[in-house]
Order: sequence, then structure tokens, then C-alpha cells
Amino acid sequence: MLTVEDVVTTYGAVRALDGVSMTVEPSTITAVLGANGAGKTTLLRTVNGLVRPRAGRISYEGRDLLRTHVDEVVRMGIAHVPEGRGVITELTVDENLRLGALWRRNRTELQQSLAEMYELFPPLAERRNKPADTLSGGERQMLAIARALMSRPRLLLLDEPSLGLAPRITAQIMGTLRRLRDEQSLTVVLVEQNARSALSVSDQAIVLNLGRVVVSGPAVELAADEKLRHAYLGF
Amino acid sequence: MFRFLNLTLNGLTNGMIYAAVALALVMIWRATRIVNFAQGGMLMFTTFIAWDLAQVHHANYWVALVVAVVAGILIGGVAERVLVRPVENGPPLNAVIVTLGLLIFLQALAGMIWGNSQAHSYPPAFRFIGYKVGDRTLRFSPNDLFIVLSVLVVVIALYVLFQRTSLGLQMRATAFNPEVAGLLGVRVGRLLTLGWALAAGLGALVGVLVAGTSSGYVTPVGPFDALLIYGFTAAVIGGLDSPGGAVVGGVVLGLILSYADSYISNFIQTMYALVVLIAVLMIRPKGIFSRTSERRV
Amino acid sequence: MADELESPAGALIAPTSASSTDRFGVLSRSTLLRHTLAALVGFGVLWLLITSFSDYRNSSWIAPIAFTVCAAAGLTVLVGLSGQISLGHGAFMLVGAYTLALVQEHWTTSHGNLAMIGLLAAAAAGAALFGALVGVAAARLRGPYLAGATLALALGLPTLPSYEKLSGKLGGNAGLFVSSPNPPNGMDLYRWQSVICCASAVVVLWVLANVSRSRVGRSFRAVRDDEIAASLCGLSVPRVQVLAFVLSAAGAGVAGGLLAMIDLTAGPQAFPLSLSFGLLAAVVFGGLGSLAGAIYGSILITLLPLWSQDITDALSVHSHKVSSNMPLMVYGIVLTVAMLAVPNGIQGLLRSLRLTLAPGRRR
Amino acid sequence: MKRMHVRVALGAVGVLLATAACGGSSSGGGGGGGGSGGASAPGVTSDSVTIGSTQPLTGPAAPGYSEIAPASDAYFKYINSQGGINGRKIIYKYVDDGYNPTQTVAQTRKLITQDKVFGIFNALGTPTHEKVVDFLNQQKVPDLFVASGCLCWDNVSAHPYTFGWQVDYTVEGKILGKYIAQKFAGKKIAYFYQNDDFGQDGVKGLDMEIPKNMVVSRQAYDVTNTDVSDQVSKLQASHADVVVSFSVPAFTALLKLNMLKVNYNPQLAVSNVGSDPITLSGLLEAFAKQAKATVNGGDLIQGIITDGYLSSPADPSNSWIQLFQKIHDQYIPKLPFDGNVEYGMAAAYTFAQALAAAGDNPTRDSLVKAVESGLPQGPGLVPFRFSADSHAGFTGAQVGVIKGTAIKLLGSPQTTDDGGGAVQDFSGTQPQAPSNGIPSSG
Repeated sequence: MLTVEDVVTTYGAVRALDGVSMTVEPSTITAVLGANGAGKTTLLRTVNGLVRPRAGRISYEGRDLLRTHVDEVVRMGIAHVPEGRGVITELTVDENLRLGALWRRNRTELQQSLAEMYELFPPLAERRNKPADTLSGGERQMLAIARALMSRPRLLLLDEPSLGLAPRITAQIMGTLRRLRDEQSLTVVLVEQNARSALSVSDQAIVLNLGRVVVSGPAVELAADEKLRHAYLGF
Repeated sequence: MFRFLNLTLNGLTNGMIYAAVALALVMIWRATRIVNFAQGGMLMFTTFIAWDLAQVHHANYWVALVVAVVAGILIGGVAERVLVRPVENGPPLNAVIVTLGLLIFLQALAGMIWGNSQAHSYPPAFRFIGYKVGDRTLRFSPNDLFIVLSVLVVVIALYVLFQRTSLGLQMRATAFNPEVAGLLGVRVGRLLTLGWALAAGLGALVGVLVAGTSSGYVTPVGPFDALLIYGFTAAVIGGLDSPGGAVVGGVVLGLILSYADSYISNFIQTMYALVVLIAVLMIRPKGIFSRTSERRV
Repeated sequence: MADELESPAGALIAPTSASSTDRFGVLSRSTLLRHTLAALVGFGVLWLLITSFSDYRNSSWIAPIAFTVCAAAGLTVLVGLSGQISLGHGAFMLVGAYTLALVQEHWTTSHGNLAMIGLLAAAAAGAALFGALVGVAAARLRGPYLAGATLALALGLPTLPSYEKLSGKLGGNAGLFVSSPNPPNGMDLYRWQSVICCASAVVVLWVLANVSRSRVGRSFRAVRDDEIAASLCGLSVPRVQVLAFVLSAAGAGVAGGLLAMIDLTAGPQAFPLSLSFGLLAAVVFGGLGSLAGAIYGSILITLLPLWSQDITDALSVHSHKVSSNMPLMVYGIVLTVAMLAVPNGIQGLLRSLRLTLAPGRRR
Repeated sequence: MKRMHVRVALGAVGVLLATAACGGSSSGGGGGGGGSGGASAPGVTSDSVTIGSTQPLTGPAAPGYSEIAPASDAYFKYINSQGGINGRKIIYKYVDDGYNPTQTVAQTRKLITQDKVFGIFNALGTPTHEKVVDFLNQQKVPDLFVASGCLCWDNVSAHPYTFGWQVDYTVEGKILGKYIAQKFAGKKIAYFYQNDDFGQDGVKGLDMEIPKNMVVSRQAYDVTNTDVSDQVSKLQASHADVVVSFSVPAFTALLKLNMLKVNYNPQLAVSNVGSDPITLSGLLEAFAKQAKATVNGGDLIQGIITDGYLSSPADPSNSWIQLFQKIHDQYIPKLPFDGNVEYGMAAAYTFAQALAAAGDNPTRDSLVKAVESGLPQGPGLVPFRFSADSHAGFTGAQVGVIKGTAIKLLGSPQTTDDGGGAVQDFSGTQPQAPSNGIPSSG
């Protein structure tokens, strides 16, 4: 579904990504793991076109993503939940969700999607007309994911959804991701520092270190590799 | 009592004009985080265009008004694209200087085309002689009513645009958080241009409305500049980020100026604006209606 | 200039090291010495200029540039160093001008040079006092709110002399008369006015240069870079901000006093909004936070209208409408284009040129 | 880092040196120009005399008044086309001060130091010219025929180089006041005036002739605030039957407009400087359509009482009007032929009289002496007061009424002084304009 080949992304003299390749199959969850500064966020930003790589190829369902504009990427079915959640705190929950489905013109479909999201995330339904800055951290994360889902994506790029959340909330969110994969065939690329919880829901994983892929493989195998866990994953 | 009524009506009319200017400033502020000091210059220029049509070429009042508003929209859009876009992400003061430069440029251009020395009066849309109450005449005329209603209609239309349409939602999202809006597929650049264009169109309407209230109003440098300052004061009182606050700020300022002018002194009008502004800001340093924190100058 | 390249951390650490050098005095005294030397050399050169210039150049170039420098230097300390903003610095000039006129009217009869120094000091003090008042209010305000308040100040204050209850004392819209300084034997009035203005500008620059290199200057930068970090380091943020306003206003006060002394009048219409905007343009155009930038900027905003007028005259444009608006148009275009082309001002441009030409000397 | 400040200072010095280098040469050239002609005074060469003026070409006083200097210039061009005065052409350099005293100071300084004019002629405005009169006298520059009726120009000991021209506002106030007090005896009278020496001098004159108990309201305005609606409300509340206004044209129009708005229609009387019918109707034109039945701006100002010291521009039988109309049509056909144009040409004529009398080699002092020895009446309805003891201009004026787009003069001209002297009828007549339109020398 998504293929990344030998991508090099630089910020000035710093090589944030240094020849990264990965393949994502449909209806799977892929975890991208690694320490701070390993290049995880840059990988996501490169995939959806916020950052242009210096070299390499990225294709999505056979189409070249490097020639595509950011808002076109959204229309192609790729949704991005940025780090730090990126909800617009001045707008209400409902308005945030509507922003997720901007390019869809059909009103009934929009209402239907909204209803689905409130069903999927009940805490949001209670606060639908409150400004987003009244939400708790976990609720904001839910809102960010829900907003991304509003565009009916087939590929969801998630950046550090567990950051700053209580383990119980993180577990809820991971559960939701699994449900979406199983029930709606959603494909997810999940960037995480919290490797343990990420691996618990993932099908496969890659580990980045200083912009390079050090390991990739099925999530179960990685979780079982004691050395790897000590060296890169910290659990 | 009759005097108080007159002052209130007078303050309300002026206040609605300040409110509309404030609203235009708030729209631009929300879109680009820039205080548009060229607002007064832009609406002066479009009013001159209307004047040229109406008084020199004897065009119909409404035709001239529409042309002015369209011209305003164009000027606003072009200004954003050509002048403001390059400094939007630079040091904030540079944007201030660029809008000041634009203001000066427009004043000079208007002077070159229409001259600084003649007195240009603009016709009111309706009768400017006040309504009769018994045997007395109010300082409030059909034309004043028209001004109040026009601004009200525009305010309501903008409210509907911002709160009830997808375009308005996108504009607000862009104003609050352009980066996230962009991630969601909002065409941020276009909406910034649209924000400037709409604000300048609103300004153009105000220019034509206010020009018909006083003789010799249309000059390259002069009364329109004061309008910007009162509009800015009203916007700051309201909280800069809040369109509703801008309207309330405008009306409050209009009323206070009207009362103070009559009960205290006619010579220190701008001093009252200063006192009101300082008083409000000392109590609420970010204006009365502001909820959000400001990002930069 | 180099000062603003200092990291916030450097600015925060610096106060301690400064206090230790103050105690031993070697370094700080040599800074003082260096500034004093530069001031003396600068004034010497200016003296040569003044004596060789015609009346016109002295009265229309040198004197206006010099008093603009006083105000712009003050403003650049406020905006560039302390990170506050003032769109209404003309108001402080107005206070300086009226202070000078009132003191002269009520308390001095002498027109001697000592009296004149006293008058200018009074102008600075009056403006500084007013600056303290404004600063206290300003310390509560940020960004556009501070900009709005200072703008309203510049617009509101000039109407005050017309107020019925004050117009008797402040001369109404026409303002107050100021008597002209007495030139020493053999010098004509314009030269003497230029000498006074230049001497004042040199003194103002000398004071501001020393202050901005001192602990006070470092506390300005610390507050500008990060208010929270500065207050954690024990600085009283409001106090520092008020102090910046006081200093800045004093510079503007001197400028206002000089303007009154040249125009022989202190009137409200001498301080329109365009004056305040021009000062800001000078500061931004020269390069924020740099005293040298304030000088370049002042030269630009003073000479640009004069030159464009001369050029227009020389082209003998027949339409009066066009020719009379040409200086204004050139001014507007230059401001806009300059900001788009040289966003960091002349001083920024020079700095990047220096880095390109001599990359080895990068700090 | 230590080097920075030295570099700052040196950099600044460098820039100044650079400006000095490019400025020095041209300043030397300018300085030499004055002396090389072998002429007797600054601004005078063997074939020209350059004079300067500050005028409100923009700003609140520009409506109407901005026509004055072009009209003077047209008259000078006419003289030049006939060979000039004593063989010298008059070059008239008028610059804009926007009716802003600060600008006046800067522009006047420039005229004296850069343009090196022979003298200042007809500089316009009371609050503006007050700021430079000391300076001009200090520099011993002739300051002829200030375009303002302030009493302050007539101060021989303090300002020996300054001369007024038009009738002063106090004399005007007395003449208007006497007429109003007689015609509207027993009625309520109110004042509307500009809050400076112009308005206050006028009110002083009015008060000398109108009994205090007849005056029910006094409202002042400031030129920087165009909102006079409150003053008008207060005038209306005083139920005054007559409102006397000492205002510039823009504010006369604002007064009238605000009166119309509240349907308050007292008899208006406006001093000469604020009553030019063509200027006023131009300002009010846009409002005429919405003001009930009237069709043009002129209809809104009919019947306003005013006064004049020159012939009405609408009187084609007058020899001066014929002369000025001819020059107008030739040099400035685009401007309306109104009282402002007549004013500019008449003042220019007086200057030509003075220059002719100043001798073949005029100096600044000989020009002043020439005016002090008295000038013939010229285009005025009344004579000048000029002498070694008085630097005041016209001695009086004639009351009139706006009719159509002209002022219809009533009765005969009247003269008085600005003290306690009585207002008297003037029995002399206006001389005919010279056939070639140029005052004869000597």
C-alpha cells in the first residue's frame, strides 16, 4: 500500500533520514520506534509531503507521493495526526471534527461520519459544542484521531498518540486502533516512543536510530528480542 | 433628555462605523496576525473611486458603492498576495512597516490622481435631515439609520459566514492555527488572501457610508486616518480576536466619544479614546472579549 | 549588532560576571573610555561638517537628523533591546518640547548656554517622568495591545493643549513660543543649532551605548528573550520594562526639546502620527536594537523626502498634483520595498555582508 | 564584541562624511549664485526677483484658499509677459504647509536658506504665520501682505519687516457687528468661531458693537476636529436668531450642513475669509439633492450676510474684475473665477506696486520703506493704512449678502480702527484699473 525507498531528508547539515525504506501492507498496523531524534516524526512528515526529501521514492497505491501537494494527500485518503495532537483549541469539538471532512461535500455523509465518531469516542459526544481547550489530554488525542478519521482515510499516520497520557487512556486508544484495523480495514503507521504499548497492537515494526533503520520485522519478534529491547526500546 | 437622546443616537451611528472598521481590522488580525495600518488608506482610495464615479461621471449611488466594494476586495487581495505574504512569517514589526508604507503610497497616489487641495464632498444615500419628534428635529436621519442598518446587516452576514459555513470554519481554523489547518487540507494561502479581500471590501463600504456624513470628507490625508485609529481602539477594547467584541467596542467607543464631546469638551476627542483604551486595558490587558492568547505583535 | 546575537542563556549569566567586573572596574571602565573616545571623535567630525555646510544643509539636514537620532536611539533601545513596542514615540517628544517651553517661560530668563543645557536636561527629565508613567501601564500590556495603547497616546496627547482648561497654559492649538538660543560670537544661528543638536545626539548615543553594555542593558535583553526565565533569575520584569520606557522616553524628550528650540515653538501639530511612524520606520530600517542602525535610519527618513522633492523639482513635472505628492510616494515605496528586500535592516545587511566577506571572523 | 561600539561610531561618522561629500559641492554652488549677479539683495538678479510663500495647498484650509497662490502666480506671469517690474521678472515660489504651523516653520526656513528668496509674500494663515514672524524679522526678511487678518501683523516695533494686507478681523468684526446689532435689534445672537487668534480677534470686534446681553451662546471649534454637530446643537438650544461665524470655508460648510441636519435655520453671518460662495457651494453640492427641494449647493447658502473689501467677482462692469478675469482666462482657466482668485491677484497687484516703488535696485530695506511711505488704493474698496507707524492693510470693508454665486454689496464701504473708534462710512471711490494692468513705477 505504502512504499518508502531509500529516503534521505536533511535539515541543513543534519541528515534526519538517511536512506530509510519500509513497506506497509493494507489493514495492518506498523509501529515506527526509536529514541528521541531518531527521525520518526520526520519520516511521517516526509510521507505526507510536509517535508520534501532530498533523495528516494515514496509511493502510495502505486502513485508517486513526492509530486503531490499536502492537501491533495489528504484527498487521496492519507490522514495525519500530528504530534502534540494539533487540535485547534479555539474551535469546538464539533467544528474540529467537521474540519476533518472538508473536501467531502455530501451533507448526509458528513452527519453520518460525525455520528460514527461520537459513537466511537463517547467522551467527545458529551462535549461536542464546547471549545476544545476544555478537553483533557486524552480527550484531545481522541479528538485528533477522530478528526483524522472523518476524512475516511485508508492510511492513518499517527505521531506519538501516547505522549503525556495515563497508561489506561493509552490502552484505550490502542484498543480503538486495533478495532479500526479489524472492522474497517484501516492501515495505520504509528510513531511511538512507548514501544511496549505500540508493539502490543502492531503487526510489524521498524526501529530507527539516527535516521537509519536498524531493525524491521513482525512486531511479535521484535517484542521478544531481549537485546533489541535493551539497546533501542528501553523496556 | 432630548440632548441625551441626540447624543446617544449620534454615538450609535458613529459607533457602528467604528465597529465596522474594527471588524475589518479583526478579520485581518485573525487571518494574518497583522494590524493593517493601511486600512484607512485603502478605504480612502476606494471612496475616491466611488467619488469619481458618482460626482464626476454622475453614476448612480448604488453603482458607485458596488464598484468601490469590488475595488476594495481587489486591493485587499492584491495587497495580501504581493506585499504581506513575504513578511507574514518575518519579524512582526516589518509587517507593520509594510502596511504603513502601503498607507503612505495610497495617500500619495490618491493625491496624484485627485489632488489634495480641492474639497471633495460625497452625497449621502438618503435624506440627511433628521427625523422630526414633535416640533423638534433629531440629530438622527434616514441616512444615519441606513448606516446603522448596513453595518448590522454586514455584521450578521459575517457571523453567518464564520459560524455557519464550511468556508467560515476554514477561515477560523486558518486564523487560529494555520499549520494544523493546512494538514487537514485547508488551502491556507487562499484563505489568507480571502480574509484580506473581505476586510478591505468591508472597509470600502464603510468609506462610502461615512463620506456622506460630512462635507469635504474625501481627502487623501485626513478624516479617514482618524477612522482607522478609532477602529483600532474599538478592536483593542473588544480584544482584537473577537468579531463580536469589535462591534461592542465600536459602539461603546462611539457613545463615550459622543457624550464626552458634549459634556466635557469638543477639542480633545482623541484624548477620550486614549483614556477609554487605557482604562479597559488596565482592567483587562487583552481587551474585554479576548479568550485566546496572542501570538505576536 | 553583535549584542543581539547573544543567546538568552548568555544574557542571563552575564549579570553575575558584570557585577564582578564592576567591582574591579577594569573592563567596564575601558568600555566607558572607548565610548567616550568614539563620542569625542564623532563630535569632532560633526563639527567639521557643520562648519563647512551651508545654512540650508545645517538647518534642513544636520539638525533634523541629529534630533531624530536622539529619538530613534531611544526607541531602538525600547523595541530592540527590551522587546517592547511603541507606535507613539512622538508623544514623548511632545512632552519634551512642552517641558522645555514651560521651563523656559516660567523659570529662566537667561538665554546662555548653561541655561540651554539645563533646558534640554529638563526636557529629558520631563519626558522620562512621563515615560515612567506610561511604562507602568505598558508593563501590563503585550504585543498589539501595547501597540494600540501607544498609538492612541500619540494621537490623544497632541489634543490636550486645546482643552479649554489647559489652553491658557499650553497655548492651545498654536502652541507655545520658545526663544532661540544665542549663538556665540561669530557663529550664525543655523550652525549653532546644528552644534547643539549634534552635541545632544552624541551625548544621548554615549549614554545609551554605555547603558546597553551595562548590567541594565543585559537585563533588558534577558526580559526581551524570555520573561519567565528572566523573572526566575531574580529580575523584576515590570521594573526592567518601566526602566526601558524611562530611558527611551528621555531620548525622545531631548529630541522634542531640540525640535522646539529649532522651530522656536512647541506646538501639538509638530508631533503628528506620521512622526511616530517615521521613527519606527527609522529604527526598523536601520536594524532593530542597533544604535548605528538608528543613525542610518534617521538619515534615511530625514533626507529621503528632501531628496525626492529635489529630484521632482529638477524633473520639473508640470502637474502640481503629481509633483507635490512625489516625495510621499517615494517614501512609501522605499519603506515597503526596503522591508521586503532587507528584512533585517541596514545593520542586518552589513552583518551578513561581513559574514560573507570574512567568514573566518564569525563569532 | 568589544569592538562593536567603536565600529558603530566610526560607521556613523562614515555615513555623515559621505553625505557631506555629495552635499558640499552643490551647497558651494548655491551660495555663489546669490552674489554673482551683481544684484543688491538675496533673490534679486539683474532680470528677476524671487519671492516665496507658504500656502495651505492641502489640509483643512485648502478648500478655496488653495486657489489664492496660483492666482497670484498668474498675475505675476502676466506682469512678466509685459516685461516685469523695472525690467525684472517676478518668480513666485509658493509651497504647501497644510495649514500646519510646524510645516510652516520648516518650509519658511527652506525658502530663506535654500531658495534664498528676496522676501515672503502673502503667506497664509494666522496660526501658521505666527510661528515664523519672529524668525523672519530676526533675519530681516520683508514679510509682505500676510494673508490673514490677525491684528498681530501690525506691530511696527516688534516686527518692522511684517505687513498685513486684508482688513483685520477686529475691524471686520466691528463692521459686521454694527450692522447686525442695528438690523437685528432685540434678537438673540450667537457666535461660532475658530479657536485661535483669527476667531478670537473677530469676536473681539463683534463684542465692541453687539451688546453683551444680546449674545446667547459662544461656540468655538478646533480645526483638527471636523465634528461640529455638538456645537450646532448648543447653538440651536440657545434659540439664537442670528449666528455670526468666524470660520474658514470648510467649517462654514460644516456649520451649515449640521444646521440643515437638525432643521435649524437662523440668519447666518460669516466673515469674509469663510464666505466665498463658489467655494461653499462646491463643498455643499453633494448634499443639495438630499436636502429637500433644493437642487444645487448654491441654494443652501443664499442670504448669508458677509462683508468684503474687494469688488464682487460677479460684477463685469468693474475695471479690476475685467482685468483679473482676462488674466484668469489666459493663465488659470481651470480654476473657478471666485473671490479667492480675485484675492490672490489683488494681493499680487499690491506687491507689484510695492516692488515698483522700491526703486531700480530694490533691497530688502528699500522694499519695506516703499510700503511704509504708503501705497495707492488699487483694487480695494477702501484705502490702505500703510505708514511708518502702521503696518495694517485695508482700513475697512463693506457689508454684503450672498445672492446666487456672488456677494451683493449693501450700502457703502465702512472704515474703522481696531480700538474704540467709531465705524464710519467711507466716501471715496475705487480707482480704475490701469489699462495695461500693471502699476506704474514711482
